[in-house]
Amino acid sequence: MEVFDTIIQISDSAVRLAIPLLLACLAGLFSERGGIFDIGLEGKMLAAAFLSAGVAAATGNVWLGLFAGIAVSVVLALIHGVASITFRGDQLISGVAINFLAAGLTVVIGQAWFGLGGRTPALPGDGRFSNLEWPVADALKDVPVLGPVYSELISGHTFLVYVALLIVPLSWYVLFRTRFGLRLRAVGENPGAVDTAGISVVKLRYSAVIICGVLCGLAGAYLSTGLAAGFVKDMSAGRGFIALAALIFAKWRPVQALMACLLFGLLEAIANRYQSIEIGALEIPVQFMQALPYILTVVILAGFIGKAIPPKAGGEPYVKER
Amino acid sequence: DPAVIFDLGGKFDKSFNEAAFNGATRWAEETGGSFLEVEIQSEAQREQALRRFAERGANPIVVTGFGYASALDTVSKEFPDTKFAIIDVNWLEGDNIRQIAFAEHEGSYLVGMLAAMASESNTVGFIGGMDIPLISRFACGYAQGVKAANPDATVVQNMTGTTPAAWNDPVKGGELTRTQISQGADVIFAAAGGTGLGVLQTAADEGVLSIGVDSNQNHLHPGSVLTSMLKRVDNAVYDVFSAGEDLETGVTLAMGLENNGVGFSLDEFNESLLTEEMRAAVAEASAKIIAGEVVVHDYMSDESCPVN
Amino acid sequence: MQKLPKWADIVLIPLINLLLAFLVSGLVILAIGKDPIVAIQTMIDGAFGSTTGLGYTLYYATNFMFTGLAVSVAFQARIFNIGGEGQALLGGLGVALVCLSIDWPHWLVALPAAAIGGAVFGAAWAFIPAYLQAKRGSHIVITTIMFNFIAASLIGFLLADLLKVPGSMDPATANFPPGAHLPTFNDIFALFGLDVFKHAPVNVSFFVALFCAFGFWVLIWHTRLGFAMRAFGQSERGAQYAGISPLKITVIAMLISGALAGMMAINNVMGESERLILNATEGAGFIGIAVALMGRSHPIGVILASILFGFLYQGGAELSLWEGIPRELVTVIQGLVILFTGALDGMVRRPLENLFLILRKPTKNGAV
Amino acid sequence: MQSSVNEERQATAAPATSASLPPAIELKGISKAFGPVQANKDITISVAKGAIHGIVGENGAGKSTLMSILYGFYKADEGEIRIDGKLTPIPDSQAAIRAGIGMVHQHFKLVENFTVLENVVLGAEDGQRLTPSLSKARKSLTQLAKEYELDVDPDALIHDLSVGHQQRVEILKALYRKAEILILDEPTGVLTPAEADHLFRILRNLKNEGKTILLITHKLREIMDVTDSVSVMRRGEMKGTIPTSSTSPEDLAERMVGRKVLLQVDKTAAQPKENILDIQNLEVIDSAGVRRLKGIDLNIRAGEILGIAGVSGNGQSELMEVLGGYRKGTGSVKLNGQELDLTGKHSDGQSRRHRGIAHVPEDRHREGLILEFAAWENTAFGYHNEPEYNGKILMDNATIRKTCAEHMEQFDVRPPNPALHARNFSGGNQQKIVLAREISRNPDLLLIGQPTRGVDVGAIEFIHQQIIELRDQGKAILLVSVELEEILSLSDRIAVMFDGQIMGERHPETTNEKELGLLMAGMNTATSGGTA
Ligand SMILES: Nc1ncnc2c1ncn2[C@@H]1O[C@H](COP(=O)(O)OP(=O)(O)OP(=O)(O)O)[C@@H](O)[C@H]1O
Ligand SMILES: Nc1ncnc2c1ncn2[C@@H]1O[C@H](COP(=O)(O)OP(=O)(O)OP(=O)(O)O)[C@@H](O)[C@H]1O
Ligand SMILES: [Mg+2]
Ligand SMILES: [Mg+2]
Repeated sequence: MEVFDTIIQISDSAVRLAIPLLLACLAGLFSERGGIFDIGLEGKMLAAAFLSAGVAAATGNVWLGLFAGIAVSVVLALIHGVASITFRGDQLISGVAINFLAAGLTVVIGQAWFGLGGRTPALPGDGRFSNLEWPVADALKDVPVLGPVYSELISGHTFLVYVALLIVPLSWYVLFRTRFGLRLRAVGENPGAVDTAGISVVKLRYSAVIICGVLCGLAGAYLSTGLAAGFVKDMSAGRGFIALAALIFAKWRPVQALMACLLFGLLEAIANRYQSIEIGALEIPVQFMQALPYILTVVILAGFIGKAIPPKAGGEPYVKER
Repeated sequence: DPAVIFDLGGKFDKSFNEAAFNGATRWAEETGGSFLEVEIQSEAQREQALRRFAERGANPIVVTGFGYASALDTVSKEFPDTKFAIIDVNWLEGDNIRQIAFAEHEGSYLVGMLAAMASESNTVGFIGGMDIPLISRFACGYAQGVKAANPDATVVQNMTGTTPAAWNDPVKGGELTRTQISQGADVIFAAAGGTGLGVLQTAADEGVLSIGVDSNQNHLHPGSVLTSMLKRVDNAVYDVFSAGEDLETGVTLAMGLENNGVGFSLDEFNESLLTEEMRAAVAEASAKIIAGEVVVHDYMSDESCPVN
Repeated sequence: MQKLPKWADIVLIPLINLLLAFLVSGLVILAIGKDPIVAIQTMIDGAFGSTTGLGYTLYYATNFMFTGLAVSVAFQARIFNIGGEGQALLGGLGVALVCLSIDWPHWLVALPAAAIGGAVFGAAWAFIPAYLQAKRGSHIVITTIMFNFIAASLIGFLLADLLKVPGSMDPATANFPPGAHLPTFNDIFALFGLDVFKHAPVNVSFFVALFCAFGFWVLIWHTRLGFAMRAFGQSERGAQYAGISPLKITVIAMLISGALAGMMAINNVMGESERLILNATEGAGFIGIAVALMGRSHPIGVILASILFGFLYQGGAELSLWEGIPRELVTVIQGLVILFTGALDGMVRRPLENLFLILRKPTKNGAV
Repeated sequence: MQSSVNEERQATAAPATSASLPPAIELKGISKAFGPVQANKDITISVAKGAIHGIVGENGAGKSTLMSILYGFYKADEGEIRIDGKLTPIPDSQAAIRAGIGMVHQHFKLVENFTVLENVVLGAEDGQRLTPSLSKARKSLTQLAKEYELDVDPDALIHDLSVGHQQRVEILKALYRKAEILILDEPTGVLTPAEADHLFRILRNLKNEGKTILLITHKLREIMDVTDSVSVMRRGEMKGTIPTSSTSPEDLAERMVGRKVLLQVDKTAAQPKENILDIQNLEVIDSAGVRRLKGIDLNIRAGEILGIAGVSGNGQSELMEVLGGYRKGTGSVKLNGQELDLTGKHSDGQSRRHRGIAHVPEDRHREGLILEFAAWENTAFGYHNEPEYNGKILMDNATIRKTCAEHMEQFDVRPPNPALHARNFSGGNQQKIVLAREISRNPDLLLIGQPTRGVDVGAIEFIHQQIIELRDQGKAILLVSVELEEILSLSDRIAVMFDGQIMGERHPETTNEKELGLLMAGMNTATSGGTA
């Protein structure tokens, strides 16, 4: 029973840790499926985390915070779009620049705004997304096996968690079952085909980038108003890069993205849980446990995942006349 | 003018840099004076900032953190007429240096006792930023305090990471808190900078107690923060600034319980959390430590901890 | 086919880009209530106004040259090495182990040994991702990111538990022996009786970096290995046709890349801190990516971009020292510089190309 | 220069429309510059409804550019477009599609990892949801397939299809969009003769339905076979339009190049000597586990050209790759009596070159050249380790540049500028750069694949001469080509490949396209391959 409880707790933790990765990963998925590489996920997430916490703190309204977070993330996404679509700049450079801008501006503005060194004040109850308790979750708690699964694992997450999980099938549907999805995938593979079919490559790519911005906005807002209660500088802590890794892991597919992010979440949850292990006389150093998710990722990558082939036209600006 | 140079974490690190900043600000507000300050960005700037302030005639100059030890060693010799103070270091030599070292283990011991007494599950937690000796000193003092108050209690320990991001990841702090709660912990001590904010927050959300660090963090979540382990860097800086150019140097101040260098916070936010019994117990322990009857083991003395 | 005269391409456009970046930075400074003119003066003065300031600028630039060249060399073979940070960290370990191994008689002996130590450790750290990419198809971008985290953990463990000086608070190795002290510019110029670059950490590693840049140029454009690397980078199938082994080239390119990143440690570890500390690289590995991209993976470009970033670092330090401008503003300026000079290049280039086309048309018609 | 459309229509086999109708397409005064390059200069052309109209011209003459303008892919700097007599501005491809124009580009515009169906539907969906569009398209695809002999599996992925089938998908795309005017840019460059014949049947069917077809090709025989009228372009200018019936291949070639061109290969009988290459029981299994070569036995002698005919995808590429050293195989291959390493350390391109095998690969863009390299660097490509290009440590770039300049002069590469990137040469000139590099090594054996694909007549003539010359120097040549005509005119001996096997050997004098075509289809009628 105790083992079972532990499993539930670790899974619960894995879900929470996976969600920001998942949202960022799906953001990258739309962008890269449309042929725009984005290593600026991290920066957009950070900026969104900052502004959603900032606005939520200032207004006490988490919804306003959420919209502000999405808005700033979309603005950064559009900068990336202007640079890489309109001006055919280097997408990697543009992404790097956005990461720098976000890291700097969040603190500079935050300091000017709240005077807390880039931190926002801790958010009050209404400034945060609270956990949604599902119907009769409490009553079912003591039912063996299914009770804890329902009341702890399924119930009791914030609104954004369920939104993120719903976005997975939605993304799949949009990408593979709609006109927009067909065109988006095509523009990431061969923009020439899209162009000769009489569809605007530029418009499609901008929509990809904007969707990416919205999803990164959700990811950031979840960090600062769902998981934490306020913004702390650099709080995205490299999650945008892990999301990119997950994206490659998932071979640019939504359901696999969910799996990859859950795997990363799970590995981190396990590493959190078992930081100091002693096997006989040998004490495994905590640093090893902390590196374990990364080591396992490499092992899995080398062992099980074949070659991940990115969208063909990704990273290249579309130029028809040279 | 006096000057203060903060460590890489920056003056808003929710930890001792911030405490130093608060001390300096308090001095400025009380005296109307002004001071120079800088947050460095890279290792190479340690010496640079020290030297540039000294050249400008700043006196005295406070540097926060052991990271400055070797830089100060060099620069203090170049400026024999400038007075320097360094926090968290006690191994330098120099007539113009005041070294201020805190006995974090003693303060941690007291909050460890409080944690053990407040715990109903007999399990308490510790969340540190990185696995470095300074944090181990906190952890070790804390564990000793816990065991002293309740030999049967368990201490769950976690570190948040291995990169500088470890100090600024409240999300991870929150997650570790939940993990520790699921392992039974109902009082959790966070010594992890900005990450600690996530610990305190989550503890409040989940209805368990937390313990703040360095500055008084009781007000962050009234009724949920059991107490804060105080490290009075603010007082140290305030004293240095107040003494001004008359600062007594060539000394090493050991800031422990006896001179109120460390301690725990008691204010209107946690009055109701600390029972008479608990207060009495720590007062007694504190007296014994000051009297030398109880020796709190300092992790740094032999780099190991008798309990964990 | 040349649409722009060469001078416009390599001087005018970058200059306009930089101006735009600084213009926007000025607006940001204005927005937080400071004086942008004073700020830029402080930065330029701080970074170039004295030999000490220049010395700091060049010190940072040296770090970025190593990591920038590291990223560039892999990129010539179209391998995206994001692992410079981890490789440089491991390089630090190699340098530290070499420096601490014996009591070095003279820096002239210690420097090559340490450089080799750093290079070997850096290369070794790059080897596994390279091998996995070539053999198992594991995406090198992910594996190198992972190896950055693993390197940080490894170094953290070694410094906190094994290499630390017993009894010291500092998770750092012991100080290197005096024989491993690298002459700084100050030491060098003192030989000529000049007292310049006083206290600045810039040291002989700077010349090693320049030499590496030159070596890079020779390697890439004047050796068969470089030829093979570039060919492989442009077309993997073509390379196979030509008898160039993808496995070999991937591994060799990454080994060179890792070695260059690892050699950065002779500057920051051996030259500056003279011991290995936690987080010794301070993100220089990531700056190296920006430097390589902005420098178009060409050694001259990398050198110039490194100096630009060195300027931003040192000038930024002066800003926070004297102007009370938060250090994060420097990050913003860096971001803007990268954005305008790197990504928004086309914004300036295209109008300029049209301008030159119009300017040139009449003469062309006249000639025909 | 311009001959009137009406004249031309009377001169040709009458198309199925009445003479009073306005021309289907009229381009007037079209000009287009790419930066300093004037790709089209004041071009005027008109095409009657229901006609098949050919456009010929040297590489880089501006044919593709003109068609891309008509299709709205590029915007003309000047000029106007009339469709069915109506002034129709075509600012983008959408407008072209609305005007009933469809185009099959020289380099297909297909999404490789999409299915046929998805490619057809892309841009022509009805409504937001995909499924109804797909099922509708599936139906009309079956319909179109029946009508025009255009069968392809709608669910196949593009990259699994042969080029011939990919091209059908491009045509289907246009027809699905109800195109009345179809532009085909070098459609047969990548097709087998059978596929090409099939294509022309389709084109005639389309014409009979009243559709207008614009056909760009370098193969003058095709122009003579299928077109009603033909326009000639040179250096961005329109040099005139003539009824096909009143011209000949020689005449067209002369108009294109501006000089007389020899269209027939002029060669003496071969003088084969000792065996150079001996292949026995060569097998290749690819990474997917498919047997690509199933026991090949072949030999080539000094001073002869062995032509390999076959529909592409039947193992020719694999054969070349094994011999070229970048694919592993089993069996025995002897060069000058010495065994070649097929699997081990020495099975790579470098070792092969050392052994005296030169190789002009089938795909010059992806293999034979590094497009981003300067021409001079491509001169050393594959031979970059050779001693004459290297000092002790450094490469001897000066020598390479000099060699490149010499090659350019010998092979009449235009422009003769070694510093120009390979990408900026036309297909014919790119091919000459590769050929010069490989031939100048004085190899014992030359492997040469698709030597004249997409190359204009002037260059073809030159390339063929070079190959014959090399043979006459006593070298062994293995020629792989999907052009039966090329195989027949160049080879001294012909082996036909089908499904990874040699179906038989023939002599060019005693065989014909029909017999070879049967062999290529896997039908072995006569006695198996006797050699002289
Ligand atoms: N996208 C482009 N950018 C710049 N110049 C171009 C571009 N496309 C074509 N050109 C130039 O325009 C000229 C005409 O090219 P085009 O492709 O129309 O020739 P073509 O007649 O189709 O040749 P080919 O027979 O080789 O297909 C070329 O010489 C080339 O230099
Ligand atoms: N980037 C470019 N800049 C200038 N001219 C170009 C460029 N790309 C292609 N061209 C020109 O366009 C013309 C056609 O090029 P293309 O690649 O279509 O060659 P091709 O002769 O059609 O060969 P293939 O049959 O292999 O397609 C060439 O003359 C070439 O010089
Ligand atoms: Mg063409
Ligand atoms: Mg062509």
